[in-house]
Amino acid sequence: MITLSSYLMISLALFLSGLVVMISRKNIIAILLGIELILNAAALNFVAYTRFVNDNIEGHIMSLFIIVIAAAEAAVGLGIVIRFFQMRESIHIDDAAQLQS
Amino acid sequence: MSSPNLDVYMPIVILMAFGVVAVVGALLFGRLLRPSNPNTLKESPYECGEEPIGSAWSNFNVRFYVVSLIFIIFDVEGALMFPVAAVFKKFNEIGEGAVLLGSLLLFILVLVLGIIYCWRKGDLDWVKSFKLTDEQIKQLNGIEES
Amino acid sequence: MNSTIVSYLSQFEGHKKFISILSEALGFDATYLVAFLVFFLASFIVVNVMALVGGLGTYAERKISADIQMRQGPNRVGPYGLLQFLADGVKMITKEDIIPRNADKLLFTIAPLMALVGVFGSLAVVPFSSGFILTDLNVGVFYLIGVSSLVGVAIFLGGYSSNSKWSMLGGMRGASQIISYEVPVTLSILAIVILAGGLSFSTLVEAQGGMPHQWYILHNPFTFIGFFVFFIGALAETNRAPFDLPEAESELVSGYHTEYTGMRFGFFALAEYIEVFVVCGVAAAAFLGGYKVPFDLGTGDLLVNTLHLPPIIGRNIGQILQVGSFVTKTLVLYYIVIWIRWTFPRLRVDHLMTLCWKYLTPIALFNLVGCAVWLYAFDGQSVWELLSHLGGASSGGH
Amino acid sequence: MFDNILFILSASLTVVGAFSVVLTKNLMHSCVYLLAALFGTAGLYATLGADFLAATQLVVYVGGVVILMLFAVMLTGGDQDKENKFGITKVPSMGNFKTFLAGGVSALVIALVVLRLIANVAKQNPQGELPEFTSSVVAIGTKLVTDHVLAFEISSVLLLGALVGAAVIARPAKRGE
Repeated sequence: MITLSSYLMISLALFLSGLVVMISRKNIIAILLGIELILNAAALNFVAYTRFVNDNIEGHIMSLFIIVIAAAEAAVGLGIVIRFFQMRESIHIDDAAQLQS
Repeated sequence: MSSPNLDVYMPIVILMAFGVVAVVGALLFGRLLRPSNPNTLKESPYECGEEPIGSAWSNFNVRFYVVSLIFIIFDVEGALMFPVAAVFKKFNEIGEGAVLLGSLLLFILVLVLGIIYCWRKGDLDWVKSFKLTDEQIKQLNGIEES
Repeated sequence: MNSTIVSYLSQFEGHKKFISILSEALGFDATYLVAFLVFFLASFIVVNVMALVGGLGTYAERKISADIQMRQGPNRVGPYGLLQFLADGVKMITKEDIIPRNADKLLFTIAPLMALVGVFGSLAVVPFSSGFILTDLNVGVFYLIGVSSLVGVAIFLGGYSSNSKWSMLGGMRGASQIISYEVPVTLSILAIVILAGGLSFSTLVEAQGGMPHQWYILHNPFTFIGFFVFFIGALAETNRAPFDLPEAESELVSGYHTEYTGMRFGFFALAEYIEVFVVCGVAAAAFLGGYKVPFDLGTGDLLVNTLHLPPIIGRNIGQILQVGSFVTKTLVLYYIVIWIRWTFPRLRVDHLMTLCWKYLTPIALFNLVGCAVWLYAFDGQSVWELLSHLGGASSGGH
Repeated sequence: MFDNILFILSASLTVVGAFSVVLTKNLMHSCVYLLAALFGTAGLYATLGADFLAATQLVVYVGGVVILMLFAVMLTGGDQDKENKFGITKVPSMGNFKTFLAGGVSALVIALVVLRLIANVAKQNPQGELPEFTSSVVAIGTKLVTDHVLAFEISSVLLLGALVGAAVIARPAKRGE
């Protein structure tokens, strides 16, 4: 039986995986992967609530904009990573402690 | 909660399963037929007979990234424009086409601004062209003469 | 809302009778089981026909190239060398399976799988006829764009995992080329979607007619240019010459599949040939009228009325005509693709990017705006309809 | 019947992919597992009747974001020499026992809290009759140009900002700089 809670559990699993990835990794790109997982968990929740609780399409629109923002975030974030690598030859999160190069 | 409308995804799942079965099946079936006597030389990466130096997983030029960056922005804009494009005809039939055309054109205009910026700044050039100074041209000519 | 091959079959009496008989025999409602069986059978047929098309594609490629270069081509195995692809298959399956020493074993294994899964997934929405379409998704075109981008990831991973410099270069080039050319392709399809008013393939095709002047390619000047933009972009997306830089044998040995042997290489090649068929099919469906047959023969009404056939036979004959029409258009495009390969020299990589970003993408954007304005200004009428309004009966000459 | 199968397939793909992203030590592999998780999420959207979102997920993530990630790994992951000029390893660790402990503990705490909430949700909302699936494309398109037209236009400005910003940041340094 598929209910709302089953979708929420999957969303929770996605969120927790993203959280653990973000906390435990020291690689900036891996941290961005974790952010993608967390954003997906949020979008999945919106769609699940749209289906099971109130049947209007607003949740889909919210998820659509979450996807848009996730893509923009990934583009800018990876741009910063690449720039940082060009300057410091490192993608270690602890090296990114200074605001100036 | 049987919902027959989900059946439309059944062929997709079946076809993807066929893809997996084809690859796995052919590799397993082939294991019975094909020879297997690997040696060091055979397993080395092909480099025209030379001994490979270093790993191939090295740094690449950043222009690959810039291309994929522009692509993903266009991709997302396409994803936003598809539903609007799908309802354009319906809106036009009820006489509200002007509003939709205006918002669509505004959307595309902003998109075009981005690509014009990248064009002017040279991000769309695969090989960056640059102008030589007179001194450099002289140096180049000197090299050719000597 | 979504029509599938099952919903087409379920309008016949025999299908209902079969379900009821099976339900009685098995003791439960067999609708699901029959739907699954029909889908399984249809998918099986499609996959096998596509594998045949892929195999015959290699044969056609060699034969046409031989024809263009005034050679014989394969002519030893079977009549006219027709069974050459079977010989190739047997050869590939008995070849030794070599994985390079420093390769990434996991990714090396799943890269061909990903390519084949992506291509097979895109087969589900190809509209062979109004009845024989495996599933007519509401988001058909968009789904096809998405699922076929798996091939780009597969090519990149194939290049990366081999840990060979040639493969790596080929993979990087392939991925950046595929994603670049996806932009003009998507924009060209978007223009058609604006005119047709829907994303499913049946909407796209039903908005056109059987005769050439009812096709979207001749609908207005923008779609005429849009077809060529789409076709060039599709050539590049499937890594066909003159855009076969990822596997340019004169500079990159064999590109992203340099280290692949035997069946693993075979799957990459099969995926490429099937993808060519799929993009040709999409071009035929979106621009060339798809499965539409002239004089509305496809619905079977004309046959039923003139020859007094029973409607069920007339409709099925119509379906066969529709499949014939679609396959003919697709194969003509397939021939043109091969013809182009053996006619044009390969592009240089910077020319490739210039062509995509500085020519095709602006043209496609212009087409998109043009189609939107055309739909608004002329209520979606084609050039011919406008001319017939203007010139009355004299438009027949155009 | 089939919706259960589709749900189980996509859910297992999603969960296995997400957990593999956590467990693997190889950055390239974790990108591929992320691809699996996102693919499964697309399947979950399909089971929820959000066909357009499922296709968008495929187009944007599978074709876009994952390729971008793979490219970024290739642009930064050179292991020709393991150490850079500052004496630190170029390819940093994918976490050690200490960081995984911290992550695991915080995940456990959050999981307990959220499970408590989900239990409430399951109690309070008894499953009613679900609405039929309808095509979401037309509805989304209509909403995008009527109620949410501002968000639609602003998102294009956001994407313009992202394009210009990322291009400026990532542009290769000029010669002599």
